[in-house]
Amino acid sequence: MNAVAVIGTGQTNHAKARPDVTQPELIREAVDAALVDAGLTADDIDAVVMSNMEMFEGRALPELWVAEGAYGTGKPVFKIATGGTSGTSACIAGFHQAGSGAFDTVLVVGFEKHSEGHTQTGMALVDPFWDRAVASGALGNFALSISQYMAERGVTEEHAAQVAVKARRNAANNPHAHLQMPDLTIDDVLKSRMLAEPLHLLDMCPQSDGAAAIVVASGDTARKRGPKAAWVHAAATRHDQPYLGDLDRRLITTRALRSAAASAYAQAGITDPLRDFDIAEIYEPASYAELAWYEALEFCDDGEARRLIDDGVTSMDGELPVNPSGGVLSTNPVGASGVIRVAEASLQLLGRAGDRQVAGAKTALATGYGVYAWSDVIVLRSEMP
Amino acid sequence: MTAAKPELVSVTLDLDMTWRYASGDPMDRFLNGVAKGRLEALRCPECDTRYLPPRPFCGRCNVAMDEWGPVSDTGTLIAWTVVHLSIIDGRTGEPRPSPYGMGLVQLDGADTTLNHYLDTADPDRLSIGARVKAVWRDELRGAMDDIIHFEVVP
Amino acid sequence: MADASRQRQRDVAVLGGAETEIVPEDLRSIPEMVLEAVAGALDDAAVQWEDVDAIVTASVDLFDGLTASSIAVTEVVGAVLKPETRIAADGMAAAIHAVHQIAAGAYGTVLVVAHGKASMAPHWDLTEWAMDPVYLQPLGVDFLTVAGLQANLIADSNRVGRCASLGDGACAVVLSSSVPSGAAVITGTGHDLDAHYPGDRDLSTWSGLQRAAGRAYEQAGVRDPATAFAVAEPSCMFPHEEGLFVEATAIGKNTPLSPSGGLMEGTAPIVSGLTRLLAAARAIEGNPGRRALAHGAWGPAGQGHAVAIVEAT
Amino acid sequence: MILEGTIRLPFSYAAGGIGTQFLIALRDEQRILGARCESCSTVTCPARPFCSQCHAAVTDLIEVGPAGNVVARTETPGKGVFGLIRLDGANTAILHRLVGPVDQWRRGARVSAVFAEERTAGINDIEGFVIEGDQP
Repeated sequence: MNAVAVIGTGQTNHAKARPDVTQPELIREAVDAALVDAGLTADDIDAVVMSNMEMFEGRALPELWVAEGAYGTGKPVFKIATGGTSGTSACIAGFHQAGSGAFDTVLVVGFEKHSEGHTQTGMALVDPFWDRAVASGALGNFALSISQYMAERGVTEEHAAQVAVKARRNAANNPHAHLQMPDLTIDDVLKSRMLAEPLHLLDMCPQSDGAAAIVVASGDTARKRGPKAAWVHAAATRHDQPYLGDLDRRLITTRALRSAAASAYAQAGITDPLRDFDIAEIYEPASYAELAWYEALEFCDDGEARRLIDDGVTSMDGELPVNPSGGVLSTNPVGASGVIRVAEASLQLLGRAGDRQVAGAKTALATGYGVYAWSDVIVLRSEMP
Repeated sequence: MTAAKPELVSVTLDLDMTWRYASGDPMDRFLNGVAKGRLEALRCPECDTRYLPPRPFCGRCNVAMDEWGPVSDTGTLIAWTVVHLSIIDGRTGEPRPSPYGMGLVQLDGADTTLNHYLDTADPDRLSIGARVKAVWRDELRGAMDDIIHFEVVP
Repeated sequence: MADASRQRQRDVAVLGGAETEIVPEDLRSIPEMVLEAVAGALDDAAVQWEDVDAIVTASVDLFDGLTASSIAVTEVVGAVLKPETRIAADGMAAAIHAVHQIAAGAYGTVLVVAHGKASMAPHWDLTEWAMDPVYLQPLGVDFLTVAGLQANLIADSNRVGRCASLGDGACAVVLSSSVPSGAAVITGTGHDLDAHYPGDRDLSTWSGLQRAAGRAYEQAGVRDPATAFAVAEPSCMFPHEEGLFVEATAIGKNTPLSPSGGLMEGTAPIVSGLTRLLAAARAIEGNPGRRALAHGAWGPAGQGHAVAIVEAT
Repeated sequence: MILEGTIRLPFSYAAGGIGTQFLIALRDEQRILGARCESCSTVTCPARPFCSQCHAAVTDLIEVGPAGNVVARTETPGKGVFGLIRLDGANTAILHRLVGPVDQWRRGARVSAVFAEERTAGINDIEGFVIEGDQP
C-alpha cells in the first residue's frame, strides 16, 4: 500500500449525553480540533470519510444531514457503517483514499449520539426470521461468548475486573474520556450490578455521545510537512460468517481478528507483538474481550492472557501499555470508537498524548472489533515506511 | 441553590414502519418444517458443515447448498447467561420482560448453534455441556418463537 | 483540487459485471438475489472467488429494515475472512472507493456489490428519515418533495414528473489493476456531496455533479467534455434531471444518453449508479479510445453525485 | 414467504444551541430567526449553526420575515403543498408548507407565515405560509 500518515487528531469530550448539540455540531467540535492539531484549515481537506451506525439513531444516510459539520459540503463524502469497526474501517478507507493519488488530505470523522436512540434495541434488529425474536443486543451476545471463554481458558471474574480497573484508571489521565474512575477497585467491579452473567455493569463499555476525527495525508504531503507524523505501516480488515451461532466468531476463536492480525503483522514486519509494539489501543467492548484479544493479537499464547493482566504487563508501566486512553471500556460512541483508537495511537507516536503519554512510543497498534464478526488491525509507526 | 438550566429543545420522532421481508427458499422450507415441529439443516457439499440457520450458500467454501438433513430439537448447551437488563423490543416498542435466560445450543444434527431462550426455573442446572430440549408452543405458526425456550433434560 | 504535481490515477479495469432483472417485488431473499448478481459478475469477468482480494458493498440499513444490512450478504459476496468495506451510499460511490483501494496498491481485484429492495417498505416515506430531523422531517419532507421543488424550477411543473419505477435488484462489478487487452478501464472518478437543506443551494442546477465531473475529468485528462464521450449513462430518476445532467457535465447535446435504456423503466435504490458503470463499460468495450461517462446519484434532488470515466483499450 | 415485520421505536434529536433559540423564538414570540454569518454576511434561514455558504460557525441571530417570496413550490401526493420561501432579510430559502388554495401558488408570490395556535418549540409551530392578505 502506498505511504500515508496521520497528521492530526481531534475529539470531543465524550459524555453520556450531549443534549446541547446536534449531531453536526458534535462533529464540528472534533473536526475543528483535528484541523488545529494538523495546522490546516477546512479548505485544505480534499475528501471526507464518515463513520456511524445510523440505525442506533434511527437515521438513513445521516451523512446527508451531518456532513456540513465536517465541512463536507461541496466535497467528496461517504460513510462507512460496520458496527464496532465502522471507525477503523473509515480510517482504512481514508488511508486508501489518501494513498490513491486522488487526494492529498482526507478527513475521517466518526460519531455517535447514543442518547438520541436505542442502541441495544438497534443491535437486536437482526434477521427477522431467525433471531430477532430472541436477540438481546451486545450484552447477551458477549455474555454467551464469555461464559464459553471462561470455561475454556480458566479466566475468572477477578481477572476481568482487573482489566476494568486498569481501563478506568487510565481514563483518569485522559480529559476526553467518558468514565474517569481513578479510585476504582476490583471489589467495586465485582459488586457492581449484574447485567448478564458473568458481566457486571463495570465490565461493560458505556454508551457515549461523542465524535473523533483524524487527518490523513498522502505520503508526499506528509513528507513535505516534516518528519513528525504517525505513518501507516499496515491495515487489514477481515469479516466472518454472520450469525451468532456460527462458531468461529466467538472469544475463544476470534477467527477474523486472528486473520486480520496475521495479515497486518506480515505487512509491517511485526514478529513479536509484545516487544515490537510500544503501545496498543484495542477495541475492547467488555473487560473479558481485552483478555481474549491479548491471545488473538499474539501478545501471549492462548490461555496466558490472565498472566498478562496479573503481572501488569499491559498496565501503563508494563512492557506493553494497552489502552492508555481508557479504551472502549471508558468511552464508546460506537461510530467514533474506532477512530478514537487510531487517533490515540497516533497521538502517542506524535508525542502529544499528555498525561497518558507512553514515553518514547515508536510503534503502535490500533484495532477495531464489531460484534458481528468484523475485525480491523492497523500498525502505525513514527518512522516512515 | 442551583441556577436554572437553560432550556434545550429536542425533537421526538416515532419510527413505525412495516417491512416486507422475503425469507428465501431455504428459510421458507425450514419454517414450514417448524410449523410441524420439525427442524432441518442444510449441509455444505464441500466442508460437510450442517448449517443453521439454513442459508443458500456456504461462505467458507463459496458453494451453493441444497442437501437437507434432520436436526433434533435436543442438543448440548455450549454457552449460557441470564440477562438482567430489559431492552425495548424493536418490533413492538415495548420493554421486554427480564431477567431471562439465553443459551447457545448445539442441536444434534447441526454444526452451528442456535441462540435461544433458556428456562431459568432451576438455574443451578444450567451449565456448559448440559443437555437441553426445546419446549414448543401448543399451536405452531412456523416461526422461531414457536420454541418457547430450551430446558435442561435429566 | 487542481494540483499539477499529482500523478494521474492508475487505470483500473472493469473486468465484468452482472445485474439482476429489476422487478417490482423480488420474492427471493436479499442473499439469494445478490448471489445471482455476484455469481454472474465473476462469470462475466472470468475470475474465481479466490481471485477476489477485497469486496466493497453498498447498502442502507433503514432501507433493508435491518441493522448492519451488509451482514445479510457477507457470505454470498465471498467476504468470509476477506477485507469487506461496507459503504452506506449509492453503488457508484462504492465503485469509486474500490478504484481508490486499487490505486493505493492495497488490493489487486475488488468486487463491488450493491443491493436494494424498494418493495420492502414505502420507499419515499423511508427517505423522510434521511432528512434533517429538526427542520425538515417533522414537516413530512421526503426526497420526492425536494425533487418536486427542483422540477418546479426546471420544468415549471406543479409536482414531480414521471418517476423511475422503483423495484428490487442487485448489481455486482469486478474491478482490477490487471488490465486485459480490450478491457474498459476507469481513468477518472469524482464524487461530491452538496448542501443538505434544499434552500441552501441553487436547486436549478446540479452543482455537485459539476464538481464531481470536474474531478473525474481532471484525472482522466478530459479537456473537452462536449466531444469526449461516445455515451453517457446518467442516473436520472425524473425526466427533468436529464437537462440538469447534461448541463452539469457539459457533455455535448448530441452525446447519446442512456442507450442502455436508463433507469426510467426500472431501478432499485442504491443500485442505480453501479448499473450505470456496467452499462457504460459495455457500451464502449471493443472500441479502443472511446470514452463513456457513468453517473450515480443519491440523496434529495441529487445531493450526492458520483462520476466515473470509462475508456476502451 | 413474505414476513411483514414492524419496527416501532421513538427517537429524540437535539436541536442544539442555535436550533433551540430558533424554535423557542417560534414558540414564545412567533418570530422567525435567521443566522447571520460574521465571515461572509450571509443570512441563513431557518437559523442553523453553520453558515450555509461558507460553513463557518454562526452565533448572530436576527429576525427575518415573516413575509417573503415563493422561490419554488410542489405538491407531494398525500403530504401537501410545499414551498421554498425566501423571507425578507434572509439570503436563503426556508422549506415549509404552503396553505390555502393550490391554484394561487406561483413562483414569486408574496406569502407570510401563519403560526400554529398550540406551539411546542418545533418547526410545525409555523403552520405554513399563506398568500399575503389572506391571513385570518
